[in-house]
Amino acid sequence: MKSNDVILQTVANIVLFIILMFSVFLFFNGHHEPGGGFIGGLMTSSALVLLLLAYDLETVKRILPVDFKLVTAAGLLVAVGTGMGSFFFGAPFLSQTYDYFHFPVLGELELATALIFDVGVYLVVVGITLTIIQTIGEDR
Amino acid sequence: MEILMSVTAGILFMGGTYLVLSKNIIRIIIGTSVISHGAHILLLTMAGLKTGAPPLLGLEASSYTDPLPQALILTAIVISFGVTSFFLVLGYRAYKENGTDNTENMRGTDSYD
Amino acid sequence: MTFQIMINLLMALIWMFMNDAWTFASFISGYAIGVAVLFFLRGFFPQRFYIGWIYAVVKLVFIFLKELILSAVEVVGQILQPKLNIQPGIFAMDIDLHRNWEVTVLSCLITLTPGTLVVDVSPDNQTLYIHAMHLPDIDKAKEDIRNSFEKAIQEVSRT
Amino acid sequence: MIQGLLTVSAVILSLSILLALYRVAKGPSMPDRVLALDMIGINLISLVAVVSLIQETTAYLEVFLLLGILAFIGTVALSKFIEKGVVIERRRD
Amino acid sequence: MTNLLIWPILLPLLTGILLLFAPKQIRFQRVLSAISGAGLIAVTVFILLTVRDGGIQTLELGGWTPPFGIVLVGDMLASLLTTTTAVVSLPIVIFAMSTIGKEREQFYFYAFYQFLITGVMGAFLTGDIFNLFVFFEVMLISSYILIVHGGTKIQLRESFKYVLVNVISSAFFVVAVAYLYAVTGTLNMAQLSQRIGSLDSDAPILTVIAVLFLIVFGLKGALFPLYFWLPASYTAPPSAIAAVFGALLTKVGMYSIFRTYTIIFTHDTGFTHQLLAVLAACTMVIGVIGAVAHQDVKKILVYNVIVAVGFVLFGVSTLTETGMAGAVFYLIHDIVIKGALFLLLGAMIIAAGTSHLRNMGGLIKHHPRLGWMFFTAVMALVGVPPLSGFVGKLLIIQGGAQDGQYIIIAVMMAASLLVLYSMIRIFLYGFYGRIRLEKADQHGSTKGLLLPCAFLIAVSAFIGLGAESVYQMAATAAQTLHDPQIYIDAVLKE
Amino acid sequence: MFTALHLAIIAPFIAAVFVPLLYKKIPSIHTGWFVLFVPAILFIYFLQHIPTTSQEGAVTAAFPWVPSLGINFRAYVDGLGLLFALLITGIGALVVLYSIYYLSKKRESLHTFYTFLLMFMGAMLGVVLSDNMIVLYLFWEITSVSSFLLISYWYEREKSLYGALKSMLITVLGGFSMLVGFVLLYSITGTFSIQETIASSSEIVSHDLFLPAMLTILLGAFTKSAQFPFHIWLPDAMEAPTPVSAYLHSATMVKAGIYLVARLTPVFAVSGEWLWLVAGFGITTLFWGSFSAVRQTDLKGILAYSTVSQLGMILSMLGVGAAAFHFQEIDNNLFVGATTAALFHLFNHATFKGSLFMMVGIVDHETGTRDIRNLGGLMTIMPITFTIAAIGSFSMAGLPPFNGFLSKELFFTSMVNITEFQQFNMETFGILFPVVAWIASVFTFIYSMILVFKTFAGPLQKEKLDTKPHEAPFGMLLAPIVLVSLVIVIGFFPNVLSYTIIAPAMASILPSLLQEGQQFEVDIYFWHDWNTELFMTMGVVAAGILLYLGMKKWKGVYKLFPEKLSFNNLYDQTLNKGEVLSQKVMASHMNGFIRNYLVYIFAFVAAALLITMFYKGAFVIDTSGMAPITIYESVLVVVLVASVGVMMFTTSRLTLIIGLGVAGYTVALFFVIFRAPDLALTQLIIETVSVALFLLCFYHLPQIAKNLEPLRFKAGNFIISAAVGITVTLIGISAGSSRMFESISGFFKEYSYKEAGGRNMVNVILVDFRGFDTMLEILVLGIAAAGIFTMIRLRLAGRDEL
Amino acid sequence: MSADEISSWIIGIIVLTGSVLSLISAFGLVRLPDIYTRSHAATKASTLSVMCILVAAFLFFAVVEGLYSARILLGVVFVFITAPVGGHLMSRAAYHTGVTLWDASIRDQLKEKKRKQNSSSRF
Repeated sequence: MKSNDVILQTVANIVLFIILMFSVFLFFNGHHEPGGGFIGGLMTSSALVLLLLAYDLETVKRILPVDFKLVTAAGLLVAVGTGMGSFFFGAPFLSQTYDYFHFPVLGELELATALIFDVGVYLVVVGITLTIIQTIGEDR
Repeated sequence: MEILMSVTAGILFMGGTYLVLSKNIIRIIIGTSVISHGAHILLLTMAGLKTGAPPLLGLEASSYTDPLPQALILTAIVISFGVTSFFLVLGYRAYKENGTDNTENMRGTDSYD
Repeated sequence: MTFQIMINLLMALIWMFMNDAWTFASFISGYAIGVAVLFFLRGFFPQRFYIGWIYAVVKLVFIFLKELILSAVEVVGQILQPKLNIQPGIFAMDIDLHRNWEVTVLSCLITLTPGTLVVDVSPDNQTLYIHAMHLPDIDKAKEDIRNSFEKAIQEVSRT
Repeated sequence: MIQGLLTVSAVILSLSILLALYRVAKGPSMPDRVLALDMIGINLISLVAVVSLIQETTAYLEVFLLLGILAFIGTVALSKFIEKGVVIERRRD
Repeated sequence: MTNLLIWPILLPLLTGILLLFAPKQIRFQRVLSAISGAGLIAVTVFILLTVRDGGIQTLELGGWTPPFGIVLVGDMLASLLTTTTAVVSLPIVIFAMSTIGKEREQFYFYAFYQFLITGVMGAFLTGDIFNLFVFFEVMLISSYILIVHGGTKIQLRESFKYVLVNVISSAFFVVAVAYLYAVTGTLNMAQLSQRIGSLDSDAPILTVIAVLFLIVFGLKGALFPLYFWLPASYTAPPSAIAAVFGALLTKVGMYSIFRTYTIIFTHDTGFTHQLLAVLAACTMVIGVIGAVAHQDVKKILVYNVIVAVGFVLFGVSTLTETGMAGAVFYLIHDIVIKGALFLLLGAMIIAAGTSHLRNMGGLIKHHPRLGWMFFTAVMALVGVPPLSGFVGKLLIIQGGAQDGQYIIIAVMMAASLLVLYSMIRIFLYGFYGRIRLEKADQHGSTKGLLLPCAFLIAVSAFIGLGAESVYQMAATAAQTLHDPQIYIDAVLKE
Repeated sequence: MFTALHLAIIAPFIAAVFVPLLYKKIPSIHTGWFVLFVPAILFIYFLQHIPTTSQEGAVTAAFPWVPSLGINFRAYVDGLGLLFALLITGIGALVVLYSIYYLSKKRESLHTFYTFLLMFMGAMLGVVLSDNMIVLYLFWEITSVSSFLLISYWYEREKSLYGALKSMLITVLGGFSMLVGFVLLYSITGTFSIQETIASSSEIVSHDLFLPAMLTILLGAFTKSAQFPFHIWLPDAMEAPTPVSAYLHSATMVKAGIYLVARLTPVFAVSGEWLWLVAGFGITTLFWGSFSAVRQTDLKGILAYSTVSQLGMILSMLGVGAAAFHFQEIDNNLFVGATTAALFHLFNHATFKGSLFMMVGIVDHETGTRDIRNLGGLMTIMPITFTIAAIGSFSMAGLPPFNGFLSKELFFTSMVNITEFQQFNMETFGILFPVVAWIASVFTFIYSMILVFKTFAGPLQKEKLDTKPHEAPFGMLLAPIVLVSLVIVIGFFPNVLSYTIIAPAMASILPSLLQEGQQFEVDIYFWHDWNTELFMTMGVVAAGILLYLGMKKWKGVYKLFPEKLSFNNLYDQTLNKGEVLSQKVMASHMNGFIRNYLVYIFAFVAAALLITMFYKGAFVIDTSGMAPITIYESVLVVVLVASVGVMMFTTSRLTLIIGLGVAGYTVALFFVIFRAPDLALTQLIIETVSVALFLLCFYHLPQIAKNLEPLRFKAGNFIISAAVGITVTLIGISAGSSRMFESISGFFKEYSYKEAGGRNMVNVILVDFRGFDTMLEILVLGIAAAGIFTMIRLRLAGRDEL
Repeated sequence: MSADEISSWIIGIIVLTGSVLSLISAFGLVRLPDIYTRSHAATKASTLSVMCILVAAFLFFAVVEGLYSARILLGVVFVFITAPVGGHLMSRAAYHTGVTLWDASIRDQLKEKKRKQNSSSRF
């Protein structure tokens, strides 16, 4: 039976943004506070899962026309690529470095190559979660 | 506390094993999840419990808990998530294709002649 | 309304530029000045002044909180009664709200009110099916809903 | 002293989780269980909060919100499953 | 040069990732896989030579000194095995190109294959016990998928069991690591070796942990009472996949036992290694029993995989340098020859249209090259000199004799005889015997399938005839295993 | 150094490679003609070595193979080796010549035949000319393999395959055993070189491994040379083409065992066990072979058993000859004669048996049958063949003036002499040797007569023959004629051989008896007085003729040995029963039911660990340094346990998944309590996502069927799982109580921020210190996702997977 | 009594109140007769309880550590938004899958409506 999901959908719209912001926060916070690529990625996926729950596959695909398998692959490539970046400096694979940079407006910020690695992790996590869920969801 | 946690891990292993030994696909899959919970708890316990603050240097505590096992558990959790989800899908595909969720009917014949 | 907020933000930015101070504090002060300016010039805009809207929202939230506490107390009371003395049931209630968010907020409110819980919404968003903990004194609840909640929501959605 | 109060609270919260768990185990209907779960989720937030007060650490601040989010998603998923048998719909007609 | 050791892992990994991007471009998939396979051989051979000339190579990943970071250790054993893996993986992938089918190729087959190789390579190279677990998982998850790849009924049925057993064993792996960490407080193998070696007391709990590790790796390596999952799951997938499984997967388990039982758990060898020896003997016995019992060619071969596990682990259990060198040698040989045999059987099944011996016969008439290659491979498997199987077996026997394990030597020889019996039956009743199929009603063509097989057999012959150089390396490997201090010094650089 | 000698040994292999090529490129000429060159040239080559060896010298040349293991291809040509090498190449050449006429160019795939034959030839040369035991073993195995291939040459015949398998299994069994023996010897002496081993033979005797090494090596020799009870493969090997039988199964390969015994006599002969074993098995085989030969109806069968018997005879002589080692001088050393006899007969046997096989081949070829019941009266039709048969058979029977007579006499001499040996109980039981030898000789006489007279005398039974028999072509007769001429020539001039070949060979067998510059006295005389031996021979002839004539009356004796009790039957039954038994063993536990497998595995896990634990006394509890238990944690434990309990006993799948969720969340709470915020976060999300996944999949899965498992099943599961749980707990407690080292984690605390720039240590470990783990971990995830995608999308169901 | 002590007492009492509320609601969950009435208990009392405790936590960190954590407040808001939705979804699911009302219930207008639609459900 068709039921009216108006309440769910409305709330989901609001909550979605809270979750997404939270996930980005967790991601960037990861190096110093609990969080990081995994948790951030999983959180983002949860947000998208919520979207899927509140709406349906078609809608979500329309909103986000992304092949998540490619996201996964890209994430892997980013992670491995970060590792290989150290080749150019003659350092062992996966050597990370960090430094403090001064940015206008933003002020003193720490930038670490580990963050790029974490971006890879993030992408993979998002990619796989949604690949899995979409694939299963589409299976009839 | 370590002893209590060891017992808890043992109980998780027991429950997981019991589930895994049943004939039903779903119970088996869930059993493996329970077992991996047990393994994670055990790994945490083995590192020694409550020896300091959470491993965040920002807290500026005098002592911290051992961060290494936590990283290991994190890795293990994520891996077991991947494997479990794969296993789950495998389980249902096996059910669909073989038409049974009873492992006893999934023996497959082994002919010797 | 959005336009008003944008202008207000812009004014805060300008204030920061002028002060050459990129801090949260200067932003706040710039914003506050902007609010004041806008309040004086509110006649320029076709809609009502957005601070008023914010006030409505805040009021709604407070109603929310109040109802929540009351309802919790009531539920606790009912639970802790030695003998359950309730007569639950589901009743339908027509509403006068149309937009999705309005219906949602109302439903949430109702759910958090003493003794009521939205079970379903009709597909046309016109009727709420509400489960009541104690049906006999529901009329007062209905009145409450009509008078305070719907009104508060309409207040918010009024442009 | 506050430590004592907090510990008592933690115990109380744990007890309420146990009570909810009883409901989870007993049912009788699936929604009953899920409802109890939802409540466990909420109680978990409280419990984590109390624990972080006991430990006087800010390490778990993320956990509160996260638990809230997850409890919500979990509840939604479960209720959809119970109601429709499908968690994610393919296309809504 | 710093990063030399990462390449055997990185190359297949990168290839796999790139293959993920364009699953439908079969030509791209094939070409890239082949190039990467060839590159892998080059890299591993280079590492092998470097290790031979320059001693143990290490790579401290991320630049963190061991034991704090993860370290890759290319000692002789690891480099030998990586080289062999690379050498075997290329022909198998080429074999797969003409047998696996277009659909599978379009669904990431090559990518999964590359990831599997990544896992195997990493497991050989890593010097960190937890990293070993992670590599195991990489390898296992790829193997799960390869087993089920295609999703036929039997694949799904058997892979379910396979996955289940391995998931459980992975959980036990974590538990084992946990215990080990609790007792020793470290994960780095060299440091584990050092710490356990420095113990004055006999530390009974470590013995228990050692047994647990034996169980964990035994499950992966199909040791005696833990092999049940293997036969059915290795027969379920297509031949190319079965080949890579038969050639590599159990070997990783064996390798791990090798590693842990030589450089880590050396505190109570009287118990642990005797246990290993007994289990190895039982493994041989049960393997040949299975091989004799079956008439299905795949099953026969699969049980022979189990037998080989027994042989190698017996060599390890002797803890003599000779025995271990033999085990290393035999391990290498077995990787090559099992790969070859699985491929040959795959081609044979294609030619015969059945995998059951009762329905075969006289294949030699139209497939003489296939037949003789198979015969040669069987001879190599049995250990007929000068093919590759012989020297390893000889050394294992010698090691066993030095250790005084005469009964197990007898078991081993009996098992070898039955291996011969079981495999020669395939030759007699499949290739020889009444001709069932004339040229006209052949089921499939073996065109293009023989080249990879021939390559592997040539490798086997090379290992046998050039046994001196291989032995030298195996002996170096055994020396490192026999004296963990070499390993410790190389890794911890103290 | 790779020398001409090596080349000579390898030459057949090299030639073998080119045979298929020749066969393909030059189909008009019978491939055999090309092949013929190989043995012929080699024969001439080896003849050149006679001068060297007859001066007691030996030609050696070493070529390294695996020098670090002491495995070198050290070719060593001494008298013994040369004797065999000449046999191999000489008979080889004749056999190839014979085969050219025997095997049709049109019908047979000659390339495979000659490839195998050349392989065999090379291998055989390798066996007899290698000084290194391992290389010897190498060639030894190749002889087994090529024999297998030659027996199964007609691969469509069931019997060929049966015979091939049998010979392979038995000889390879022996080979393996021999290899073990070599290894044992090696562990005594530290060398694989036979000569070096011989040099250190005096130290070997007292070693513990001496006897095992001897036994295992003898097993190898006995199986190869078809000694009782391993002789059973030889009759079945007769399924091979006749040239093969003539070559491998009478003249050469079966003598590899003899060679080995002779070669190792200097090593082992000092021990009494050697004497008894070798002589005992030899004499038994002699009797049993000759006794069995009489009952055969197939000509080749007769020859097969006769070969068995003759091999036994040679072996017994070698065994007796070992007694010579107990006397330090050759003067008056009675037992040296036995060795002479052995070698002499070895050669003789090759000549007459080779010719007989070829004769049988001719008969078979021309009449289409080898069954003596169908044959007869060929004397007039095939006179040359008959002559060959007669000479060969009479020589075999030990009749003068053929060479067989001479060796038979020497044989009797040595058998009689052994009764005078005063050691190892020979004085008591030694009398058995001449007695058995005499009886066996009688049977030998009988079957020799059968061979000749049943085939060539009597009436011709045309109706039983498919073709009209006629004399064979000359080419086919050539080889046997050469052989029978040798039979006669050597019969008259035995000393042609004795000093050129036999004496040097004896020097190899009995080296310690010779002083510097000394030589063996190996004069063989036709006439040696009216002694015991001559009377024995006469007795043999008399008894033989009587028994041959009255055969019908006593043939019932054979019924006393029912087929069921034969070793043949034992072999068959072992294979069959073994197969059935192994199938039963497999079927008993490999039943495809995963639960059973898991029960075994878990039971083993629990048992192995618990037993180790208590056997080693590893259980310890040390509560010091442990965290105290607080009440809310206990409550959480209760929650966790409760959820596990619910999961264990519920039959609702949703309850199951909810239970899992509760357990997962509780675990997350533990992470909170035990100060692991990252873990808690991850565990929470993953648990939720997992639950969502489970729910997603449940759409596709049925409800759990109730009452599927009987109570007993459940109880069993419970016991096993409880055992596993207890094991995990106990080890956990012990491990937690025995922390022996400081954890390495101090480093991370110190350097996380300093070196890696992060304050969240766990995260820093994840992305930096152990970033590699993380990289792989996301790889696992990626693979899993791609796998799930593949599994759902790619369905080749219904396709027949091979 | 110092200000710190007083504030910590207050915080403690708020926490205790919250936990007691939660206990009561759990008790209600067990005691109340059907899913719908239980929903009342679950959604209301426990929402309040968690809000109490979170506010207490906010105060605690504000007082003790001087940390005004917006995340906690965000958590409060989040719970506040989602709790009623969860309750609603749950009871709806229950209703649509045919979980019956308590015997003592006196009216069911939705049922009348549903009968007209003549729907079917999976459970």
